[in-house]
Amino acid sequence: MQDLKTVILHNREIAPGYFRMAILAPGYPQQALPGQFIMLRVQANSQPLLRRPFGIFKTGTLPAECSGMPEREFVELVYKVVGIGTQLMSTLQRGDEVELLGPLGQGFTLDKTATEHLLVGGGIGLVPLFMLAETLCRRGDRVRLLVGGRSRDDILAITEFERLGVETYVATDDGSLGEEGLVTAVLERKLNKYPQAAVYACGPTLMLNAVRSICHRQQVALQVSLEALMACGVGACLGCVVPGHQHSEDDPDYLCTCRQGPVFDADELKWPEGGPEGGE
Amino acid sequence: MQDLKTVILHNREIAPGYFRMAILAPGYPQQALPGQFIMLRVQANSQPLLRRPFGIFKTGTLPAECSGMPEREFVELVYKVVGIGTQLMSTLQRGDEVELLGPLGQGFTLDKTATEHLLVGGGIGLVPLFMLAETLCRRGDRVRLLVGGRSRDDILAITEFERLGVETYVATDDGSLGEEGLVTAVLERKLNKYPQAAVYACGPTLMLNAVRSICHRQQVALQVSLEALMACGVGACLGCVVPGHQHSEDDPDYLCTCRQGPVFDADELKWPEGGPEGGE
Amino acid sequence: MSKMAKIKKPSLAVDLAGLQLRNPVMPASGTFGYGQEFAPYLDLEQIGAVMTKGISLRPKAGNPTPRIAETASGMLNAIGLQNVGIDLFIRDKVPYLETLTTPVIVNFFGNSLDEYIKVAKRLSELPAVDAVELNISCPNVKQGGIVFGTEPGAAAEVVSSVRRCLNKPLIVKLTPNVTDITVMARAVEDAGADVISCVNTLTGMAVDIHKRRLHLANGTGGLSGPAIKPVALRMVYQVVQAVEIPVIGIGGIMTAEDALEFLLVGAQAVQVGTANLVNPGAMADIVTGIETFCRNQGIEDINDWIGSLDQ
Amino acid sequence: MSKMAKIKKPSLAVDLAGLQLRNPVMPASGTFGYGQEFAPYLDLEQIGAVMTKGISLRPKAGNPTPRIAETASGMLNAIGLQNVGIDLFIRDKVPYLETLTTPVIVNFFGNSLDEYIKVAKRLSELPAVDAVELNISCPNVKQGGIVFGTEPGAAAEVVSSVRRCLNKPLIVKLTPNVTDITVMARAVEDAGADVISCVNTLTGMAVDIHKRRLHLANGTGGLSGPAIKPVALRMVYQVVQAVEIPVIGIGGIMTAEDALEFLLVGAQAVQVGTANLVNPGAMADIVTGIETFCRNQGIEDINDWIGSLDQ
Ligand SMILES: Cc1cc2nc3c(=O)[nH]c(=O)nc-3n(C[C@H](O)[C@H](O)[C@H](O)COP(=O)(O)OP(=O)(O)OC[C@H]3O[C@@H](n4cnc5c(N)ncnc54)[C@H](O)[C@@H]3O)c2cc1C
Ligand SMILES: Cc1cc2nc3c(=O)[nH]c(=O)nc-3n(C[C@H](O)[C@H](O)[C@H](O)COP(=O)(O)OP(=O)(O)OC[C@H]3O[C@@H](n4cnc5c(N)ncnc54)[C@H](O)[C@@H]3O)c2cc1C
Ligand SMILES: Cc1cc2nc3c(=O)[nH]c(=O)nc-3n(C[C@H](O)[C@H](O)[C@H](O)COP(=O)(O)O)c2cc1C
Ligand SMILES: Cc1cc2nc3c(=O)[nH]c(=O)nc-3n(C[C@H](O)[C@H](O)[C@H](O)COP(=O)(O)O)c2cc1C
Ligand code: FES
Ligand code: FES
Repeated sequence: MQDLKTVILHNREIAPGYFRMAILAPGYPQQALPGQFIMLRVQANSQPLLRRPFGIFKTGTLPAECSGMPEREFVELVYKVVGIGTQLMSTLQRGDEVELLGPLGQGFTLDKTATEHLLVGGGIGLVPLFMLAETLCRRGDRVRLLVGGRSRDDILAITEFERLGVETYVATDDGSLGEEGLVTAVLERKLNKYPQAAVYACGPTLMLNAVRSICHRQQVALQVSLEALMACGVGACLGCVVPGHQHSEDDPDYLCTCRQGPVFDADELKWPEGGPEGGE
Repeated sequence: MQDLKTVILHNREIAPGYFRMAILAPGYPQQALPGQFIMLRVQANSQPLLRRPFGIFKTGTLPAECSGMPEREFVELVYKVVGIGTQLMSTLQRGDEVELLGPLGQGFTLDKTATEHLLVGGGIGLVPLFMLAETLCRRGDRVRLLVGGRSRDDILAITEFERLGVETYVATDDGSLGEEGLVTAVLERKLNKYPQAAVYACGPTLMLNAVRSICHRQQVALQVSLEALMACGVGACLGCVVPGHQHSEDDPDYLCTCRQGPVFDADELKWPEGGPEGGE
Repeated sequence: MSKMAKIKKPSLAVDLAGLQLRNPVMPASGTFGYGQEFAPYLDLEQIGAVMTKGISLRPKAGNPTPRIAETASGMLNAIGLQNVGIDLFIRDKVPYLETLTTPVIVNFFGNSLDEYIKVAKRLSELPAVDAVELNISCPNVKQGGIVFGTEPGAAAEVVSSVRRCLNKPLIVKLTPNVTDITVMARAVEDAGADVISCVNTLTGMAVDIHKRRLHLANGTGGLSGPAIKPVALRMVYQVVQAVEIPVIGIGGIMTAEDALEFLLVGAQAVQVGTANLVNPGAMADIVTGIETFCRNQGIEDINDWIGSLDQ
Repeated sequence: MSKMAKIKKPSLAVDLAGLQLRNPVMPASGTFGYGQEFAPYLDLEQIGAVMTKGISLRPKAGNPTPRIAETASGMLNAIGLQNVGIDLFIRDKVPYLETLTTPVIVNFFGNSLDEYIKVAKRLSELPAVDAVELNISCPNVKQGGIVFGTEPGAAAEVVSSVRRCLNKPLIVKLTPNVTDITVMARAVEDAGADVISCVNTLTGMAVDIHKRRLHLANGTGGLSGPAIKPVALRMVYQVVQAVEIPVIGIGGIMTAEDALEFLLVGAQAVQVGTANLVNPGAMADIVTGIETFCRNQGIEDINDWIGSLDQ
């Protein structure tokens, strides 16, 4: 966990509105765990004021011969332009300076018993699943990626998962890629086939809520990676809390998404009608 | 007078801390008068909030053959990096978007009687004098440029004046270019030689004050171009006022630097001990 | 929402205490000169109303310079209510304002109750003036209203005095520099205000560590711009709940989105201040932006949006 | 200024009502956890003091989410004073704080006079606690102090009650949401405060036009960050003139320059809030920056800078 003043190695649009950014990040390949995130500051002045949280997509090392420079460790992000911060990020270029705080938070716990793993990603929620897939594949487990999105442009980086040996299943709302419909329908089918699988999910609240219902019904282990509005990312501001499973008006039990999450066992959380509160 | 959303043609450092920026500006060559200025907005968000005023250094037209594109009219600025706005400007590149309000204000009045003209510039105060020199030279008058600065790095664009046929005299505080000392010493000598000359000055308050004393004593016509903190540049906020010659506590008489200036006849202004108030 | 609704040109007209505005966007006093200054940049027939800078009985020189300082996402001004005074205003500025079909609102202030009343009477006589805005809140000048604007009793007195001698809609502009703005709002409503506009600037200060002195010659100044929007929104929301009369929202409005936020919490119209200084065409962009938003959202009439916050 | 002066290491030590601080930079409550959270980013032995988040008698869950919203050069928070309560604080947090040589200040609040007193008594017993900061100003929770903080009589009562049962320096933290902060400052000084810290957050609001609702679940929140610096500077300046006791400046301090501005207008020390959230190492940068400034300006002792505004 460190705060680096560092530079961008590359930053390019990979699909309309989606970018991929690599940042020089010594130490990340050794330190970063699947499911962890970073807080990025892209401007020196006060507008926008706060850093923005992003999941770690992957880490790696550029070999020396690639660039005529010494070996360089990097962290890679995949992000969607949604507001002022990400808009500003999309204008940055190789060599531009950024401040990188991380790796932060608790990542995925590798399920010790299951050998079948279903990774469920909705849109940009696919980001933290890549390192998880890498790690699971490395220990020889079977990994399936179930990914949903509005249309083909929202389905990212599939081939990279496939290169790991992950079987991928795609569902889009408009049927422009994979099957037409919700990724949760795919999940139900797969769980019927692999009832002992462990499930890991990241995506919009509505999707997580549906995934949780399915897993609860089927009594399979589920870990979810949540998003929340964050100011600090280090547990100081208490802005990012989410109600724990025992939470009630009278006996509140809040967990910090940034410090105790962003990945939680589904059972740690309160699951009201609309999904875990506070997850935006 | 227009508000253009336009682009930068080039922006480069011409001396340590000094930049020169050309901006695509249809209409400027026809409209801009010597001594006028523009208000530039370099960022879309609110930090920095206000536009920044800059004198028009020159205007011109890039011929079609230069670029394989149609003729392009431009305005050129020369600026010194002093704070957040100019710092941000220095990072901009060809093609970056800016908003350009202008040409604004009252420029120099070409003295009808004098045929000898002494242009006195202190540091970046040289900027509005170039178009004045151009115009005076074009009508065949004798133009001399007296320019002062801290050291050689603060003396800009001299050769361009010389190409117009302007005789230039340089004084630096440290003697690293031209003679050692103040430009006002040069002015005194020149005025002794050309007692009928008209004087035009732009520079720091202390310099203007000294120039004014000399001209007053010698009874020669003086126009000064002032700087002031400006919010709007169009006479709306009344932030940029400077006391007129009749100004007193009881009978205040304020002039707008942006609308009634930035160029004033010295006699229009109040000249207290420390120079015209409000000029920063 | 039907496709029809998306296609139709939405109606932006609002009623402000009987004053019909073609749209809810007008300038904030002191950032728009006397109107004419902006004619090169903006079609004055495109905005909801024209608002003049604050007028007083006698000409006023304002404060010494420096009068402005930039701050994070905001600016401080200590102009000190410089203006030409009511006589020169009538002679030099009103003739132009008479040529406009857009409603003209004149902002004014006094150094005493008597001055307020005298200016109000003069304004009553002018057919070109469609409404007046009473500034009881300027934080720059000691006699410029701070006393009236922070004390409910004094505010009520000046409002009722002016109300009695005025034959036009009376807008009263509140200062945010108070503990509880709803107390002030109710006081001026009870005293006869037809409309409340809020907020004026927050009192602030800037310091120059290199010169070891305060930036503004006046010491303090009024903070405006995006920095104050959260405070302004909160106060407008509170005032809307507290009174029956219409409220005009002011504070940090730079874009159509900002304006829509104030309307959503219940403002009947908005004033645009600092944005005019940054971008003299700002109000035209804001009007267009509101129209586009309404069209995209299927809002046929802006009055359906005003105060429609989901609570 | 001699060359000698430029070379010597300047002294940054300040005295705060008997408390010796190695430099005038400390965190603002609620932005620094209980201290330990920041140990990976910052040497806690490098700052002037450690300040905890606000502690109450019983654990407090705070508000529902969303609790934060970003605004122009600022942020709104409606955390709602979530904290572990005095018992768990003593059990879980104090042992770490005991290991520090840096003075420890505990911020606390109550829902009633009685609660304030009970917490103060418990804090009196803790040797690890070098001073306390009384929050009478949190704008988020109805019973969290807004009543005490905006009414001089109520403020004086809670301050004098706490003063009586406390054996350590008492810092009283003021809210900026008042008409005249000097009235509050004098009231708490007279009631026995040893130090005044100001300001807490300005009450604000953010609106989401796409969801047609307020951003924060709580409705309103506290505005902090660079946006409020001009208001904070003005109030600190006013309070410094109004009272004899030392004043701690708070509000929008992000850099050494910002801190130097507050010190210049007379603050004896500063608190850094939102900046810690943006940059967990912010205070270390600020301390270094102050030192560099002093060295470059030939200021041998920071006390020569404090309050040295050229007026
Ligand atoms: C642990 C974590 C990991 C994340 N990983 C990724 C990722 O890998 N790729 C990616 O594209 N995005 C990711 N996000 C979301 C990302 O942080 C937001 O999209 C980003 O902060 C928006 O910044 P902005 O300035 O562009 O938007 P803003 O202008 O701040 O807001 C635009 C919209 O985005 C919403 N938003 C703002 N901040 C957040 C936030 N922290 N979380 C959720 N919604 C927000 C706002 O409510 C608003 O509706 C992650 C968030 C968290 C908490
Ligand atoms: C009519 C006019 C013409 C000008 N022409 C030129 C020019 O051709 N080239 C050039 O380099 N500069 C010129 N200036 C000055 C230029 O506007 C300022 O240097 C610039 O606005 C500083 O912006 P900043 O954000 O970098 O500095 P800031 O961070 O805003 O301030 C840094 C320092 O500059 C001072 N400053 C800020 N704004 C102004 C201002 N408007 N006038 C004077 N001082 C200011 C501040 O007081 C502060 O000390 C001109 C100013 C005026 C009024
Ligand atoms: C330069 C300037 C001058 C102002 N003069 C006046 C004035 O004369 N009368 C008045 O009621 N308000 C005056 N104001 C306050 C504005 O009308 C408005 O209330 C305030 O700026 C907040 O809005 P904004 O954030 O959109 O600027 C002035 C504001 C500025 C920036
Ligand atoms: C997330 C957050 C939580 C806060 N919690 C407290 C608190 O518990 N007690 C308190 O007195 N002030 C609290 N504050 C106010 C700060 O201590 C400080 O007064 C304010 O943020 C202004 O300073 P800044 O602009 O440097 O942030 C909190 C501020 C923030 C941003
Ligand atoms: S983001 Fe600050 S505590 Fe989690
Ligand atoms: S800068 Fe606004 S009036 Fe001159």
